[in-house]
Amino acid sequence: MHKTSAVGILANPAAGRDIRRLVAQASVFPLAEKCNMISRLLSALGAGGVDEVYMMPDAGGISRRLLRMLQTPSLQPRPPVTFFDMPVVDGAADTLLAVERMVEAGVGAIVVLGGDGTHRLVAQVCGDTPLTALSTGTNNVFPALREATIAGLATALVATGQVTDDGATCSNKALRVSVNGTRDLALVDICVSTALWTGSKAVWRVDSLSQLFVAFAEADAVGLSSVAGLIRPVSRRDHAGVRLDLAPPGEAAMSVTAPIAPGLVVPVGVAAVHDLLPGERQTVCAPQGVIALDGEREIEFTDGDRVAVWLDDDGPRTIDVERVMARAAHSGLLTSTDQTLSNPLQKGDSTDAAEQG
Amino acid sequence: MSGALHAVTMPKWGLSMQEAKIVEWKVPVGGEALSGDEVVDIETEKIAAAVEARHSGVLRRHIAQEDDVLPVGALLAVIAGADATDSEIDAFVADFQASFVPPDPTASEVGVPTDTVDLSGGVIRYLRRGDSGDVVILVHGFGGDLNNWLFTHEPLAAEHVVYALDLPGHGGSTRDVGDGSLEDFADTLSDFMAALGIANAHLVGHSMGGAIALTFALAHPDLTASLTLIGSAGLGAEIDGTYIDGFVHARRRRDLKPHLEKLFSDPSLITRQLVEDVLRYKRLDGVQDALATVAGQLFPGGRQAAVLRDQLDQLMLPVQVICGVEDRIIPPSHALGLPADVATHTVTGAGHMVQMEASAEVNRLIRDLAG
Amino acid sequence: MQLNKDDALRAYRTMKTIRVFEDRVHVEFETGEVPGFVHLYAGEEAIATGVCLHLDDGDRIASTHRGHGHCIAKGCDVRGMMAEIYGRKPGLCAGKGGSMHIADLTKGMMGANGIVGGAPPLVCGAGLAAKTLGNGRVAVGFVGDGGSNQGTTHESLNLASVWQLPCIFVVENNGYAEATSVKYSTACDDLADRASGFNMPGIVVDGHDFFEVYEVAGEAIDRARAGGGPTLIECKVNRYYGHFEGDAQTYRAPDEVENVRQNRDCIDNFAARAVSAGLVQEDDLASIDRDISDLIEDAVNLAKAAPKPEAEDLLTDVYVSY
Amino acid sequence: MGIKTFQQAISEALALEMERDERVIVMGEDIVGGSGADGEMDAWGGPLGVTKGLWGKFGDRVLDTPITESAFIGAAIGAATTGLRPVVELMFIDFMGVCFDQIFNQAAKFRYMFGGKAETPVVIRTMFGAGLRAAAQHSQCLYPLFTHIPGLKVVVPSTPYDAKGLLIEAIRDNDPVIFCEHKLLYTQEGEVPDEAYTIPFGEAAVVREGEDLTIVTLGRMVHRAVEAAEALAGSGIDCEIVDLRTTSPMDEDAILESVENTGRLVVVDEANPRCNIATDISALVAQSAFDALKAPIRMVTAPHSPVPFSDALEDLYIPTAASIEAAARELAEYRS
Repeated sequence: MHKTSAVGILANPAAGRDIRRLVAQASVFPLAEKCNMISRLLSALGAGGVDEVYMMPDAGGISRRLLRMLQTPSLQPRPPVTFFDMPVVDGAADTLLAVERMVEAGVGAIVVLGGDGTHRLVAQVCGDTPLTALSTGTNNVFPALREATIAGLATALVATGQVTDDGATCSNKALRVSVNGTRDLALVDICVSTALWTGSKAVWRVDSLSQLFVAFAEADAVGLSSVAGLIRPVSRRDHAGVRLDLAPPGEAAMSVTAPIAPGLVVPVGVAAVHDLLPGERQTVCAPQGVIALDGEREIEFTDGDRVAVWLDDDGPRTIDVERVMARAAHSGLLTSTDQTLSNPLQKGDSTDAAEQG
Repeated sequence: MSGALHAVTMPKWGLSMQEAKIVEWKVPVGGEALSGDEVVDIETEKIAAAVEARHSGVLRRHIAQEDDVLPVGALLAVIAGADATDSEIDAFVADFQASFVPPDPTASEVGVPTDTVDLSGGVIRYLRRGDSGDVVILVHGFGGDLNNWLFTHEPLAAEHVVYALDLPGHGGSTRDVGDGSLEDFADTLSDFMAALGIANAHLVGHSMGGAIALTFALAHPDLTASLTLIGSAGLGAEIDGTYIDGFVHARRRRDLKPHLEKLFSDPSLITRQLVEDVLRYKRLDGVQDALATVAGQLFPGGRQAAVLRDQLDQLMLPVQVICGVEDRIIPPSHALGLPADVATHTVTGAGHMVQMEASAEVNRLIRDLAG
Repeated sequence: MQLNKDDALRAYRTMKTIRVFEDRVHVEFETGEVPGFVHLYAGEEAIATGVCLHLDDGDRIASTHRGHGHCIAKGCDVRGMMAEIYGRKPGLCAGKGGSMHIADLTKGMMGANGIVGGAPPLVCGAGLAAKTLGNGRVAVGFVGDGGSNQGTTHESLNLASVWQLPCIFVVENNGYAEATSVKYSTACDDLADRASGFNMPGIVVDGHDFFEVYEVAGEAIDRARAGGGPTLIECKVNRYYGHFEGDAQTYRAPDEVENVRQNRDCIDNFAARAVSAGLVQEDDLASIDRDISDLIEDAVNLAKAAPKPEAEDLLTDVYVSY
Repeated sequence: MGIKTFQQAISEALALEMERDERVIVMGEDIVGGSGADGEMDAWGGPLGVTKGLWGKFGDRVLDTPITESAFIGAAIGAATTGLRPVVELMFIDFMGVCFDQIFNQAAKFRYMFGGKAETPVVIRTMFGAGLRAAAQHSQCLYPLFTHIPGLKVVVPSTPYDAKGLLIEAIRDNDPVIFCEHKLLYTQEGEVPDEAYTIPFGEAAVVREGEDLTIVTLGRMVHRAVEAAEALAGSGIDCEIVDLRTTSPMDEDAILESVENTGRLVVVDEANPRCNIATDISALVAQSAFDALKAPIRMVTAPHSPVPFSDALEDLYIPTAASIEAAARELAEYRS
């Protein structure tokens, strides 16, 4: 075991309160629940042998709440939590800076609590540090909706080096975008719209969409990638992605009824479907518009701006919680035995006992 | 007449009167009283007026004393022949008092009930008194109602069938006054008579009611037995426009009272309750509009629109005109210079509301004409 | 929800008018000529503008003590407002209301309000009137982060939801209730989260971003007009001046305001993006700037020259009739 | 016309006005009763049944509210400035404590603050007064507090006839009106026309004329004053009773006129004695009719205490005919 094993926890206080609540009854994920998740996570990290946790200070109230919570005694020992001493601007810059600090601190893994947008930010700066991607809300594709306790255990097992084999983490694709040389990325999809303004960020009107690039597309996903997922599914592990040329439903050859946001299932016109191979630079057809990264309008571009999109296979590494836990079971990582007592696994004739042997 | 003993009792004036105060005896004990003479002044919460003798004789005894407050029907005095003995009178009084039951003040609508009839123009409220004799119809003036005749109902009912109605826009009748013209009101009158099966009537009209009665008589001479016009409109152009205007628009006691005081020669007759009663009527929805419509039609710009005096000579029926010398609403001079066969009576000590201020005289004149 | 050029210019004109108006009041206040309490809206212009651009005179808004921006955005006469702030007879409220009570019901402006949390119940009423009369109108209530803690606000959110009123509650969270931070005075983290307890959508928007406010407000207003019920919109924003004029603001971090002014100013941000998108030209904006400069100069001069109310005005307007 | 109760008179006024004007709505706590529940609608019609039946006739224009007085009184006020003419019920006047801001800072001030450009035609109906053993928070006479506020009109009717006429007047009035109904008057009977009618504000009723002494009073105390006056008449003391009907505006002329005639004044007010209507009228008369006074002014009011619960105490708290009579006798016998 490492002398010290540290984990970073990055929780975005601002996720999940956008216009989708208004137009599509999107779920509400209160901050208090995020803090409860972190508390459960801390218990599991402690149980898994992590002895230091780094976190981002925030203006939204997570750090304030946690500090209060950490002062109250807990049945389950929790590792000490350090909040970075850093300026808080209550924006994306906070996340970027905090993740950089975590990497500098040599954390063995970073647990990210947030939506696709938060993960996107983390991915820009996390380098090789593996992420445990936890969704806070129902509107996400990249992170999973998963119990924080289990995620914490798996993270601890990886961060402490108890599980090291390659299957424990996996690599992801990423979509890159460059506007006049300024780069950004998306983990699931990039969509080009002819709307002029980023406005309320979320993409929830499809009339103006012209192109959709997806790194992966699952048939049971929610979000823009579902449009591809329903006609040309590609997995996270597949080499390529997909590019769709979109048009208003009446003007396109094909129309897909797609769940583009929770509670919002609408027809989307598809004019053409193409493979998207890593490294192939794609041009954007619209002369002027907005680029949405993982479903959020982020970049306004106009005539004369140089815009390019491409697929990359060097996205962030993520911890495969299921595999790590299976490995833990297989190797008895969370098991200890008392030789003075008879081993319960050796009494019966179950297959578990046979495997354990 | 000797030997006959007659009770002078507390009259019932109007729908709500329950009692009155004895103010002053006009005929002393031993004094002679003729039928129709004022015997005693009394004061109700609404108005002060005199009780008339219904029989002629000697006023033998005052039963009520000044300042007494007595219920309707109570014995006030005894009129008898000079030859009746004191013991006869004692027995008469004892007998009366033994059988007298004062009215129950808690019963609603105590006293004379009114009735309603549904005409094509709407519901009309009216009062009917008396069982036999010619029909007399009493038509009140602008802003008035059948209670303007409260001193007339009973005295006439002895020998006539008396109707007093509320004109449209007034009292308990419909608020729909049509265009508010004399012709409309006259039509209501003929509808009223038809609905109640009255073939022929002596019409008595006060003020605007006089002009209505006159308009009716000109249109329906066959239905009209005689015409008594009291403080009547329709006989000249002048009228106190400030009164009409003030009456229509006043909402408060303080604003209304000065106008009502113009109606009487003696302004002290306007009690707080009388003002309140007029206000209660005027407060009802639709009344102010109805009055404004009528006023606009009949008295535009403070003048009477219809002057019918030249048509009086067309009437081949008995007509009399009564006016108060101190009438401040319609000049008493309108009663002058009428055709010779129109009897004109000017009453001193009376203002516009002659039938209230000089009820005994007015009642006598009506009886005289109606026979 | 696309903006056309006219709308974009209108938005700019409104925001800039508010800014120049407030900056000028700030200057004039320091001369001692502006009486009473004055609370300036500078920095928050995108909110009033982004919301009110969706409304016309028949729609109602009710405001806060920091109400100048809402008044201007809702179409109140700027000269009348300035005269009112100076306490002059030609003022929008005849000099009887002052900065905290500017109203113009003919413009659907139900009044700035000196009581924190004053607007929400009134807005429920305007919403109830619209619903009862079936005229398709909406009502927008502005409250601050301080006002959002008032019982009136909570009761009104509940009532609006129970009655499904066409109401929008806009919380202008500028971080401070007077001199107390929202972090201290508010038990929840995002004020918008409270909406879920009242069964209505609660959205957080960047109150510096006109486009975001405009879009979210537009959706909420359309939804309310269509009978979809109320919405709570929390706009996170910064005020450029103190709670009131004369507030030394020592409770704020030294560079707090300057950072926002430099990097997140709603008007600069709007102008840059609108020009970059080719929707408006620099010249258009410069011309509007000149108009506004003249307008505010004129408003101040008129206000200063205007007569004060007279003794006989003291007792008028207490009642319609008495 | 017919004999009706105070309660029927109010109900009739509401129904007539709702019929006449679609902008009139009625709202309040349980004024329908049963909203959202599984049983019958219109289960209550208000705690005493005053508004029962309106919902059946007018549907959505009769609204039950949550028990959130700030919101719904404020909403009524907001609606009044934006096109409706709401009649909103504040169940007990004591509850003004949780919504007073809406009434005195908002409704009462709009017209003045906004330079005469606002109209707030709202009527707040509210139940007041002791005598129901309802104790300290459901029995007060708080109309003096409203009377104190410029911009509000305050009505305190004493008879069914007045209740109907004054309520219709209140609904048609373009200013905010606080309409205070004494809870022990609801069963009071009197003649009330079937039609709509209005009684102007600021016009006191002289319910009894008299020469010797003026009793100025209002609400339920009018009836106690009449009782006292009848007893006094037996001793040759002739009382004039002035029923204020409205405390704002107040008919000062009627008070002064009467006192100038009688020279003696008893003011009867069920409210607590400090800064109430009795003190107000006493000040008025002392200031404007001092020379007419033949004796000091006497105030008969509740004591300076909360309303007690026990009947033994509450009966002592409320001014009685006997206490009015005693005050009047004292004045009648006064020799300077």
